[in-house]
Amino acid sequence: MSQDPIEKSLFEAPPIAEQERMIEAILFAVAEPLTMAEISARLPEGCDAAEAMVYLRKRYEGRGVHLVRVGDAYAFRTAPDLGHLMRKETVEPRKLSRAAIETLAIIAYHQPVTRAEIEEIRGVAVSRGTVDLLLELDWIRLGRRRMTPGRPVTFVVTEAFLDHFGLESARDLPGIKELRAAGLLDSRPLPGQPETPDDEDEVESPGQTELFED
Amino acid sequence: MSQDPIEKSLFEAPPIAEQERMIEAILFAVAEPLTMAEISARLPEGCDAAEAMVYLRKRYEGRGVHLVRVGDAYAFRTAPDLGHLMRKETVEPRKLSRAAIETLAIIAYHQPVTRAEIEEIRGVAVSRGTVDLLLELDWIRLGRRRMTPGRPVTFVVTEAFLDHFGLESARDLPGIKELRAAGLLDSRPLPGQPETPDDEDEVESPGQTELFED
Amino acid sequence: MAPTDDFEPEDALIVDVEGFEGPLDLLLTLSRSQKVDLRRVSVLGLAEQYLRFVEKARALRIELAADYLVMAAWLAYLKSRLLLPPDPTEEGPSAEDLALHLAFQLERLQAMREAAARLMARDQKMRDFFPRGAPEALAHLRTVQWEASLLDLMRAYARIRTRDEFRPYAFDRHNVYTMEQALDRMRGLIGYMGAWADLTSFLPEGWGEEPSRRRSAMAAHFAAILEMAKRGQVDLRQGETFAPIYLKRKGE
Repeated sequence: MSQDPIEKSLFEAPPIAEQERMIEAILFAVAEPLTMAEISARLPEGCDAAEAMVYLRKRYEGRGVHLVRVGDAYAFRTAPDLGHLMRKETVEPRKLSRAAIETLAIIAYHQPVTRAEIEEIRGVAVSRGTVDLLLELDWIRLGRRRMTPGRPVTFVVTEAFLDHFGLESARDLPGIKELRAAGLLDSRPLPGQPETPDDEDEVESPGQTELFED
Repeated sequence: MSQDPIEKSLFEAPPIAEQERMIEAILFAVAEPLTMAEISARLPEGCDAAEAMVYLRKRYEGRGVHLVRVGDAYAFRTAPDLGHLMRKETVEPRKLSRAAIETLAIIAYHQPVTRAEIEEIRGVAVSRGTVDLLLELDWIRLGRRRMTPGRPVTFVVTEAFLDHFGLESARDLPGIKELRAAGLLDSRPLPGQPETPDDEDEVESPGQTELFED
Repeated sequence: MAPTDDFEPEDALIVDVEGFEGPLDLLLTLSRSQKVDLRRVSVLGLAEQYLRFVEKARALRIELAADYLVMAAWLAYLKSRLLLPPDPTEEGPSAEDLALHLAFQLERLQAMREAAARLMARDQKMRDFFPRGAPEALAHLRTVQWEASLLDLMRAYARIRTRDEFRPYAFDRHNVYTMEQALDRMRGLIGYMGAWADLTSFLPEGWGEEPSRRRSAMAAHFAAILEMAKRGQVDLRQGETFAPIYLKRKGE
């Protein structure tokens, strides 16, 4: 299928240093993170992208440009301490409402989380606009449906979210370990109420159907 | 390095290794090649961009990405020997749709044939996409216009078609009799009809004469 | 319960009610005046502060959203239960459990607020760190190779021809005159009928020349007049086999 001239080395993968160069070239060329599979697909047969990646990441440690991991993907990014040099390139981040920021944080820390759970935590209804905005920014997406009555949809954060905030994974969210240890990421129902009191009415609520029909 | 201690304290220029990092980050993040003056303008006071650039270029020698000079400016570029990695060509085999293969078959067997005739034989309308695909594949082309009212265009098969299907001419296509002998056409004649309803009497049939009078 | 100096900020809060993101947010703000760890917040004190807030809002004729009033009702209930000695006959969670849960909710909301702030304080793309400014296109050239063999072609053609030969038998309506048609026709004509008339003279125009059409029309009309004779509408007469058939309206 692949018509690379390098294909001649079918039985002889290039030396690891050469593989490193190749990954360097590929990752330098793109703005978006690439998964190991996407990188491997561009390398000649027999390459060990994972191994070469280890060397490459090490090579860029402490440099002006870093090789960062974003979820399952990799990308070159300028070192955060040098951001001030790129003032002209800076894009003023979109001003997010308090509701949007809190909703985003709740989704990131509690994911997968249903709309009812977000509302339970914030003590206020989540407006459709808030969810739409976060979806539009590609910072959240729909996760798997919760296997509770009504099978409500859940929200999770995306790779673009991780990329934007320079996170390797959602596990690296600031303070997430402490919050979990303190039990603050638990879903604790109101005493005297069934385990999942919200999921049921969630589907019934107009906001939900409005948002997720079609 | 060339700075004496007094100058250093005056402007507090970062160490040369740090200047190198800075240039690296700037050239990575900025969309266009930058001149030395433009780079200097982004660096803190007292930096020696030219010197740091020498180190930085050396650092990228032989790497997957080179720091190249473009006129008066500098930019990162993929190493020329790795350009092929930026292109990935895949060939995707796909079966011709039933409509396309039938249309093609009719054109091959009945050429020159008009669109209306193809539709008459297939019993369904021929979509524009189907004809376009066959034209694009260079398996059919426009033949002479039929000298009938409206002067409809006709379709004929091409050399490329004959080449693809390993035929010397369209006349080499097996006739109905041969198709039946090959088990491809296992219809029994309708009661009361002659035993050999092959190409010959086909031409006699009203549909056929109607189709092929010029 | 609450220190007296709480009244000042509460008044300020009332003016600013629009700024709250729901009753929990308001409670969280009120709890700050207690200046204690949220785990040790006095829920009773908080409930009283909240209820006072709602009363003041009412006094100032400030419209409060329904959820603020629902919370007020719930806090009033909680307050009464916290103040009264526990009723052993009452079912469900204890007032302390409910108070603890409210404290948990407040602590959790506060924690998420802080987490959100820490998240937003992180280095952000296009502000603190940057992707490649001049990305090169990673081209993915996908060429579709259409596959069709000579066998496919022949099969396709055979399929079309087979379809032709097995075309379902279509009744040739053009050359067939049905008995129903003939019956309708004869019923209309019978009123004008005088003396004995030859059946062939009743054949419709265009059905007397071409043999197959003539046969069909004759058969249909013959069947029709037999039917009419059976119903007693006409009399029929024929001199001998194959001789012309005559008919006449009954009773003439």
